[in-house]
Amino acid sequence: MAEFHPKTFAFLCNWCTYTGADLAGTSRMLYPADFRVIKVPCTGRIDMEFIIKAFEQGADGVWVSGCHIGDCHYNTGNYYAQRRWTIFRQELAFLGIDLRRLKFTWISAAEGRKFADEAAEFVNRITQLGPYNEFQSILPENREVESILGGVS
Amino acid sequence: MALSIHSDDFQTLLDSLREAGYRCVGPARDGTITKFKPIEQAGDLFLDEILTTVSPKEFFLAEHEAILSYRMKGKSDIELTTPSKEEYAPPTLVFGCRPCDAAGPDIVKSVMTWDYDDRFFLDRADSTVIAAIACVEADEACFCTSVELAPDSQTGADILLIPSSNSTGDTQEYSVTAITEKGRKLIDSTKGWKDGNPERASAIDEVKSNLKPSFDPAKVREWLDNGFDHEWWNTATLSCIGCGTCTYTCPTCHCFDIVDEGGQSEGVRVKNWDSCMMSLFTLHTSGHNPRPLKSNRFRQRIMHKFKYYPDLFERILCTGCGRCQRHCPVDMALKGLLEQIGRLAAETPDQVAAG
Amino acid sequence: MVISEADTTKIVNSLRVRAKELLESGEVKVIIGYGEGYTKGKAVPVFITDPGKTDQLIFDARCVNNLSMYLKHAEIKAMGKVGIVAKGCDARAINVLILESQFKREDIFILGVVCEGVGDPIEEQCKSCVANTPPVYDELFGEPIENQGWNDETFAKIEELESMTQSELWNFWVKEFDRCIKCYACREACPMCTCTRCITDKNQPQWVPTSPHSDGNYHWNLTRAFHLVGRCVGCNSCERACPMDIPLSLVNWKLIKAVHDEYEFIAGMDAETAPPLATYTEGEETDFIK
Amino acid sequence: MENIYCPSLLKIQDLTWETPDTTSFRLTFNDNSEREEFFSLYKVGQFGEFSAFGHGESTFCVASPPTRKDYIECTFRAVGRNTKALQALNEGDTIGFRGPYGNSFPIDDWKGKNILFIAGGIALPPLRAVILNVLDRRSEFADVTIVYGARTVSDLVYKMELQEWEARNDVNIVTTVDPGGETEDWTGKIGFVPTVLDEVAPSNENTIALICGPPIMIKFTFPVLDKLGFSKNQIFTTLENRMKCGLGKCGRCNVGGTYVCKDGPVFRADVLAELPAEY
Repeated sequence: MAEFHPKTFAFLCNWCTYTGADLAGTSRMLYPADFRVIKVPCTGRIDMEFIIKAFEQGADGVWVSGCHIGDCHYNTGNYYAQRRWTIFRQELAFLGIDLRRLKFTWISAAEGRKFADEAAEFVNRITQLGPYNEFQSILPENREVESILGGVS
Repeated sequence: MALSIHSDDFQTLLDSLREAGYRCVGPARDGTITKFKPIEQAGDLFLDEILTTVSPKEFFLAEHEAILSYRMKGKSDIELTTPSKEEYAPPTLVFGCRPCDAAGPDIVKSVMTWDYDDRFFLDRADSTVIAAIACVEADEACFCTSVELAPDSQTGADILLIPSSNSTGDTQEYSVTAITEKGRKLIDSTKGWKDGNPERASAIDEVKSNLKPSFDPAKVREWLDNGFDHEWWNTATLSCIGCGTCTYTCPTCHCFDIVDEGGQSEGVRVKNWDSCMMSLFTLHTSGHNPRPLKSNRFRQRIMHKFKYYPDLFERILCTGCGRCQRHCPVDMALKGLLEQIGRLAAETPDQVAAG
Repeated sequence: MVISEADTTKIVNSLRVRAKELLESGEVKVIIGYGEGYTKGKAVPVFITDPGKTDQLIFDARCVNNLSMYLKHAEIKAMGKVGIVAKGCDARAINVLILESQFKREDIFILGVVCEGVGDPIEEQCKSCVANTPPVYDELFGEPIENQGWNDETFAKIEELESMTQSELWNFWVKEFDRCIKCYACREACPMCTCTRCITDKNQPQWVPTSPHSDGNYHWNLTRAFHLVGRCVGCNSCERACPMDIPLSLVNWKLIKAVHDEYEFIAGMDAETAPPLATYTEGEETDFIK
Repeated sequence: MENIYCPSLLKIQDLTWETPDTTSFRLTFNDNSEREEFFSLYKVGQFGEFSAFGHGESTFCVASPPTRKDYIECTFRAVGRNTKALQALNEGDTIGFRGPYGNSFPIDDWKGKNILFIAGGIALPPLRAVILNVLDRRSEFADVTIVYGARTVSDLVYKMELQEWEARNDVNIVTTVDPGGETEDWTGKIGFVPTVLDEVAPSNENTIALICGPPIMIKFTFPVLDKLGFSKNQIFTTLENRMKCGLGKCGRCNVGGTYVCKDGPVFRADVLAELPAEY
């Protein structure tokens, strides 16, 4: 059987984690690359719809990461994000979503090492969990879901 | 030859239906509601309610169905596939609906064959047999007798079961009438039916005589002819909250939406139920809305049912089932509103005559 | 303290008198209250503009609807200043709507009524009422009574669900949501659903699939509840309106409790305190963000 | 049984940017028998449902006349999800098309008459099919006058054809832009369509007027036509309402009891005046 490579999305804030990922890259750190990065201006911009849409597109896991509290480029964006995710996670759990498939981190632009480590942890975790069959079982058959990467306006 | 069936023989009927290649759908519990679901065991049939929460409309006009699928290899090479009749219209017996529900598809058929034939509706109608059970009970939302139907009307049914006076506790005997050739064929190819002509339950006639017509659809239509701009619409519809419950639970509401679901390489075009009660229904892309207010939309619903449709097809687009009232979050009773229109029509005879 | 029948009659009588005065003086153009329904035993929203017709007003346990949802309707706004009969939950909803600038406090006259709970038998959420006496009113009808406060019973079903495994919960909700027919009665009945264009009606991109299939239903119900975080007053209007009897209140109350546990916030108690997802305090920590 | 919702496949043979957000397609049928069937039915003024698969369908009038049987053309502004998706396509790509639907302009009844076209902005395409049809059968009609205006010069569609028409001596064409919308080299008129129409003052004698434009233009043009002595039964227009099926089934385009998809989209003004204002 072919090795399972999970389909995952990483929503990374432009100012910290994305730059942290750059640092990990330029420092030649090795980490598994089984995730599609979507750069967002701020974690505060991440609507809960993004996460559901990711699962709707067959994602096996979603990772959200931004600036450490207090370091937000826009001063307060991640404070709002933190509150939103606090409640949203509880709703997801209550509605039967597997929270192990959702990962939240704060990674600064200087934390290339942390980025590589967390990426490895994330990919390994999702690989071990396998495909998210439970969620995918409610998706309509024979249709590819509208791409999240195009058409956003 | 007179026919009958006993509820003790429903299982025999169900088993023989399966053998004859039919699926049977009948009223069953789903959580706290009742709806038409595939029935394997006679015990799952739930025939005690006056009316199920939703009508069996979905077996004619699917709540959600693919009408087309596409596959694209690049942007120029596209393959379109229409679902096959076998997929979406398996031979089906709709068992145990009320005469008002049986009439629904029969009425809707007029628009579905209007110049263009909607194969999804017609194929289903073709492969579906309706066995209705006459009503021994009615509630205050019922008004079939006001719209040219009755608790024991045969309109739209292929087979009519009339409860007999011969019932003990949970069991019930019915006299059976095959109304159409299709119904006759189903009876001939399945088991559980018996000879006999049990006496009709008197409750049916009691219901019938108690359920006096409460408005005259002809008078209503006359008033609607000139009543488009009447201020009554504004006041009467203030309490409407603008949801689509009335239309979605209605056995004759047939308006639909067409949307594409899919991506760059494959997907489907689907037909979903839609509702004239929602503002998005008529909203232009420019932002202009021909029916911006809920009074406009409510008027459209009543006009469509009691004027436009009768004008086009000589059929009232309503079976008097009363679901729109039972499920309305604010008790907007269609029956009551039509009674009001009936009174308005009586108040303004001159105006109507003058046109 | 229980409101006696005599007191109820007194409340209704004084409501009628006051409503009449308000209309006669022209202070309000319309009174939104409850009247007898077409269906026997049901109370329905009534809209009274004629001072001679305020005798239509009733108030008792049948008056279940949250009338504040009408305040967002264009037809009502066009009528001028509105007098509205408001139970505690209606008044809380009004507070949220004012806080969110849907209308101004001075645009409405609130005829607050003391309410012991609605429905027969009494609806579950009423057993946990935090506003038996409305938190905002221009005039109060009935003697203020002590608020019930949260009752363990209201949360019993939620706790029962929370004791289930993740997969059991998933199966439970998928099955419940599968009945959804996308009639959006939940949305329209909700005083808090104020968007002029709902996210499910936006198609560039199509965030919420409009089809009533498992995915579309799950997504819609998840989104609906989340958009009410810190705003839902728990009036049960959505669940009551649902023709398919989906237990929407379970999700709402789960989130009401979550918001309270995390931020000690209850929606609609005043029209000033920002809802928790629209604000933050420094120094907050979470254990799930590493 | 045929699937009435299943479109024909058409290839984009030619793509023209009319304005920064408006595009014209020239489309050819992949299947010749479908082309033949289309042209056996098609009359000028009818519409169709155009789709980018995965995005939906949009209703546009066919902008080419039945006298040109190798292709059909359409012109649309990218506003919604489907029109944006259509506009993102290129020459050689394939789209879906259902039609022709609805009624048509009774141009055979207009032989020997003067024809006056009045259009505003993106509303020229529905009339363009008639203009081309009339020009293709030029000898059958008397004077042809076109009054066409847009907000700005760049909002004018069919710029090449406007020049062609201007060059003809058997067409009287007046183009105008709203005040402020002109460019330095603009040689047409400056002013709103109703005002310009008043200046041009075409005769009502033996004339049929076709008018299509934004509601505000229509509203102010009718009094001018009235002043010029046009009666309502000399004036035709074409309506658009939101549609899904185009076939009289989905239940949303009706204006009163009149279905735009079947009884329309073409309406004579006196008939339109009888309809409730639901469009």
